Amino acid sequence: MFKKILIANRGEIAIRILKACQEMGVKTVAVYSDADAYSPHVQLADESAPLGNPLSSESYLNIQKIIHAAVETGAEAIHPGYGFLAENPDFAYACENAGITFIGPKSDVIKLMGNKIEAKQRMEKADVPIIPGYHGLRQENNFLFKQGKKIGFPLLVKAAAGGGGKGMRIVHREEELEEAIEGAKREAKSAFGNDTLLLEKYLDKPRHIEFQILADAYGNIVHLFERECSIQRRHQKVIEESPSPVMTAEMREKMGKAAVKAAKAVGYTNAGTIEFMVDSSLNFYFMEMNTRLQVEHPITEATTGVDIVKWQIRIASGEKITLCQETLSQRGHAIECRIYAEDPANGFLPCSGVLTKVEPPVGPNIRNDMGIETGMEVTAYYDPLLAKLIVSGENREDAINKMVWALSNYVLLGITTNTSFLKEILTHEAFRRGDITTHFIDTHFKNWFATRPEIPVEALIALSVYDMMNAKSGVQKEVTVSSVSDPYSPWKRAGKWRIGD
Amino acid sequence: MFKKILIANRGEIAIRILKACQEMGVKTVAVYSDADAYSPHVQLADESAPLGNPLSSESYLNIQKIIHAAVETGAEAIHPGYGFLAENPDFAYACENAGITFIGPKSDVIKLMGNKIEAKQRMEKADVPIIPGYHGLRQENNFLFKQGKKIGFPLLVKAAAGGGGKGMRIVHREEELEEAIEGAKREAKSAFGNDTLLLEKYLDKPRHIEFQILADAYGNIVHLFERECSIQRRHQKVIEESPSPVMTAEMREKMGKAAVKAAKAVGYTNAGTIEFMVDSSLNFYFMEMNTRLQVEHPITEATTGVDIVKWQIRIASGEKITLCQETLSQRGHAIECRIYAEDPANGFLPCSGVLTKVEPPVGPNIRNDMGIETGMEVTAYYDPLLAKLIVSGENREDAINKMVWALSNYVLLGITTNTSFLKEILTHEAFRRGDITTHFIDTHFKNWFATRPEIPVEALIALSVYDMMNAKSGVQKEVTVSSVSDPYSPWKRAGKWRIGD
Amino acid sequence: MINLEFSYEYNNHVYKLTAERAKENDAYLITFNNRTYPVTSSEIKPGYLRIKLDDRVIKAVVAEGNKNMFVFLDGNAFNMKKVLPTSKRIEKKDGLVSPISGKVVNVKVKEGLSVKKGDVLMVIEAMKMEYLIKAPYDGIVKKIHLSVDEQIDMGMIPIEIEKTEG
Amino acid sequence: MINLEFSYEYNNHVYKLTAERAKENDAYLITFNNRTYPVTSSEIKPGYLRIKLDDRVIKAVVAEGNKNMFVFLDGNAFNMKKVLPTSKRIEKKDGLVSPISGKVVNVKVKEGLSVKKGDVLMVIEAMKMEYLIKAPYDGIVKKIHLSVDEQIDMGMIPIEIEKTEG
Repeated sequence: MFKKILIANRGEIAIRILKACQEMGVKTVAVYSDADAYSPHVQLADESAPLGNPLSSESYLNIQKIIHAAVETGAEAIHPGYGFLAENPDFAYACENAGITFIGPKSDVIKLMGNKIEAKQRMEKADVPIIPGYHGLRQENNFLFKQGKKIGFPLLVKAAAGGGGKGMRIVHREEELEEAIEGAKREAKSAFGNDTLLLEKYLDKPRHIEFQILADAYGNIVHLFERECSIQRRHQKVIEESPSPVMTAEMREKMGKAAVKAAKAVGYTNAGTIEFMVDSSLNFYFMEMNTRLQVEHPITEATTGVDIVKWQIRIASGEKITLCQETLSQRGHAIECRIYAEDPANGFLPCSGVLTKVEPPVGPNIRNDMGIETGMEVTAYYDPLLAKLIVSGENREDAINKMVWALSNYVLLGITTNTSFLKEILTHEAFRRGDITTHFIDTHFKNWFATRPEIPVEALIALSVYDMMNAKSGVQKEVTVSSVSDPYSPWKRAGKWRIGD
Repeated sequence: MFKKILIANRGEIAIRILKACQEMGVKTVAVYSDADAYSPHVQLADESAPLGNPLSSESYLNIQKIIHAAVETGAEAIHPGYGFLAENPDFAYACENAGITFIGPKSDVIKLMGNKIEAKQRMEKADVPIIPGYHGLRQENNFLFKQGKKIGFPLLVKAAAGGGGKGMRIVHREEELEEAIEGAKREAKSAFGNDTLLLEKYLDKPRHIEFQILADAYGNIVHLFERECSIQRRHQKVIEESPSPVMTAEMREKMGKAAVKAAKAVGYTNAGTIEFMVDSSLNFYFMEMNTRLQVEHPITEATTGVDIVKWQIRIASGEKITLCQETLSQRGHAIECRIYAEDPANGFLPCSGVLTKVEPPVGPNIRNDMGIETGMEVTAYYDPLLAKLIVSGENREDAINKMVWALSNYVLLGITTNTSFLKEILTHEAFRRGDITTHFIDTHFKNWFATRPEIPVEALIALSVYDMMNAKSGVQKEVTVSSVSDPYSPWKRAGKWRIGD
Repeated sequence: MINLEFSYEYNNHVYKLTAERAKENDAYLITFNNRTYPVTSSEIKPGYLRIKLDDRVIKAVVAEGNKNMFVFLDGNAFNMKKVLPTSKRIEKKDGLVSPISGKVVNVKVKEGLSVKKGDVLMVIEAMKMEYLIKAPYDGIVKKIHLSVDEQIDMGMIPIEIEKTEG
Repeated sequence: MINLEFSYEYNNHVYKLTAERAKENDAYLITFNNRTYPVTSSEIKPGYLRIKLDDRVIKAVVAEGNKNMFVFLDGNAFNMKKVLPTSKRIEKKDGLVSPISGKVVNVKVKEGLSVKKGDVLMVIEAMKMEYLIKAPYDGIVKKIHLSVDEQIDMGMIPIEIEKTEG
């Protein structure tokens, strides 16, 4: 086992990985940009190394700086988390070159699966079903336009290097195709430094169902069953659950076998996810493989009892997987909600600012994966994902009820978040029925922002009572956090504070 | 299902039950003594009813007041939690009489199992193995003395109405017997209003292993496997785990069947626990049945995925158990630590005072059942149990490592607690090996208090740096919470506060 | 006896309330929309209020930011602007305001050009996503304040459009 | 430049330290037992200190009560008494002090009786458990301050015993 691991990430996922390391008795190194000097992940780590400039490209995406930090602190391995450098083959390669273990698959496998075109060709060869489309090398706008017309509409235009909805467009009519190709190329270039696109038949009423796999260096591969990730907004997952409401035992076995086959076909090692599209007749197609830990891995952990991050570390350190497919079980039902700093009533625009009060819900089978705390400033530099809320219950209804309770008891003030929107989805009749596709939000919440709630009179009464209580003494309104000595401390920046906030 | 439930308890268990009700869409009523007016369980409930005088006998043990509160608020059912009135047959009877559903078994079953003598006789008849001893009605001190001599030493002197180590004495030599009988009678009278004693052979190297059962009104009974509760101090459980390190599949099936048989023999309904003593040759004996929810129920919830409290409510409302023994599974390993306000370095004396900082550890598979929060005053009126910390992992080693991490990250300041002691147990070689009996603490920690740790120089440095930082501004030391209007608010009582504490 | 007036802005609407403290320390009379609500209130812990109004209990959490106040009630968070009693409301610009802070990645129009409602004028990138600034009405581009790669803050006016009548 | 002396009591031992603020705002010199530790420190959030001492990082949480200070370090909580620079330590009574607050349920001796070390003098009930007050040495019961059912507070002297010499 490694003695020391550097975590090349920030926020909730850095914290989740740090805790796994600490439980395993492995020393930890955090990295942080100037904007994150006081972030919880830095506090938690045994050591930390600064990356400077808050711009991602200068900090969390800077391969040299991170390798340097690992060498300086004597870290034997690097866990990349998700996002940032997690699926960057050059980073994995740089680690391999520096004699540091990259906790993930080999760089050439990342490269292969990162190219959506090659990946699909490989899967086709390995007999894993794929969606009809153009996965070729010719990339002139004109040519792509013709290919798109040939496949027909609706059509998906997608960055070959992409992920997370960036560089992706759905085209319904021929007239929209040209602008979509241009826009997707521009976004892809900016996000991934590569503007190669692929075109695909856009499925009617598709579900997004993915399988988690674990593979060691000795050829042992198991899958940890499925996750249903159909609830998406702008191709960004919002709510995930496991098991999928449409899954049958037979279909699960078929898809699980396909997932293992896909991983085997490319010599995959470590944790990975095979994403499938499932159409209304329950046919499934390989979409892509994510060669890293997923944001939504906790719902698999809740239903299987397996700690995916700890297995990633064990596999990377050369241990064998001792789990076996026959004894792995999927039990109960788990749901994850992603808490974003965004305003659903204002076109879901990202928000930034200071979190004046953070008190997540606590209770049996409620898991909070958080990168935030009271007093923290949320900047516009990074992803607006503040926290993940994961619950599990004996069955789907139980889990939904628990999630509604948890969201209703999530005190998260200072920045507008999507918690009310999440509650609206969970209590929607169609969601309760399990009648969900990737179009769910577009279908049922197209004009949702228009129905922003009236402020209840009780809220106004509470505010004025609060102000009245404070008006009585008249002193504490001027209290500032003078005891914090560091000028960059978030407690200083946060400005005026009431005691105990 | 009930529309409204009154929770006749306080602290962590009241909160755990309140949350279950709220998730199920059931309205809740909390009760509170004057000492608890600002306690978290009161905050969480939809409604609350005062019980006045903090003395237990005048508040949480006062049957009239609680029935009155239920009638006044229109509660259809009462959940008694554990302790207080949970195993008082008069209370269950008073509920039945007032047309309120008592969430637990029928009053006559509580009465029967509450009499340890009758309970054992019943079990003997039902072919459940029991320990040799005197379980008779004659109670003159002289007579008991003779019976005790006959059974031989070591001998257990135990209140027939008892539980939780009260009114219990282990006698190793004849000379100690007389005083033990007197003391146990006195304690039993004071704690239960009944000084009937029973005498039992005291087993050598015994383990305490119990089985959780659930029974509905239609004759369906399932067990949820075992809990190993051998780690005790003065007959009070300290650390519990599931599964038991000595359990085999065969023994589990045998003991599970005996537990179900025991419940069936008395027409038991709702959740209950059959406690067994297991000797060094792995013979097991019925010890007693707890006719209520147990403190340690969360470890069973963690390993089986079943929510015991929700099932208690469903069963009480007349629903059938839909769980079945064949599909119930026990997966992974769970441990519970009881966090007590007590000073292990000072003879484990209970402590009271104000909790100046409470920040429990957070992470995957870490559950905090708490009745406390920052700023709360812990009084000497009630049990010194502050919180329960429950973790689970893929196996025992994983769970122990997680628990050690969690305890090491449990910020609980203001009152001395047993967290360091718990860590010492968990890291003890014999505990790691699973080599535990109910004598574990007496054997390995007899003189533990003598080894109170030296204060590390780092702690002194931190303190003086802290004082130095505060000395600079000189203002905030005088800050008090002047904005809290209520003179009884704990924030007023707590005195001086630093911002953000 | 204290008697104060409070104003809060939510969703572009200003709510005015008056509050009066009654004889008992924890009792208040709150008046809103010509209706008076007699309440008693205690602060359980900082920011956590338990307010009794008739038979009902209102449980609310209040937190203060620099310019805003936040109330958490029945599972919903409301973000209110503080309105000082003396301040006048700032007139809302009837034009183009950036809804987000980010970087300008594309300017689609030139000064003097005429545009149609819904035309894309500018593309802003923030948090790795693209946001489109569209024309709110038909008109002529009067002034472009920002060019490609410049930083834009939420609330800034990137482009001025002169509305075409009719 | 501030230079202060601090005293803390832990486990019946008083620790004296001097602290000096260095030129930089977050740097301190802490002296203890004739050794000086140069440290830099930042308060991440209230009570959470990150202190750098040579190559090491000390992470500590400090909280203040009325009479005590609490430090959480490496998973252990230390409860320290604040010692004011001017205060003298109170002499520890060489006798009987109740270790707990509770109710007297039994008085086993009478004034004038002689007792042996370890004899049970009084039984106190607290938090539903019984605690025994035993004679700390051989002696004669001089004064009994409490009788059955009376309340006793931690630190009170329930019974005075005159030590028998020899």
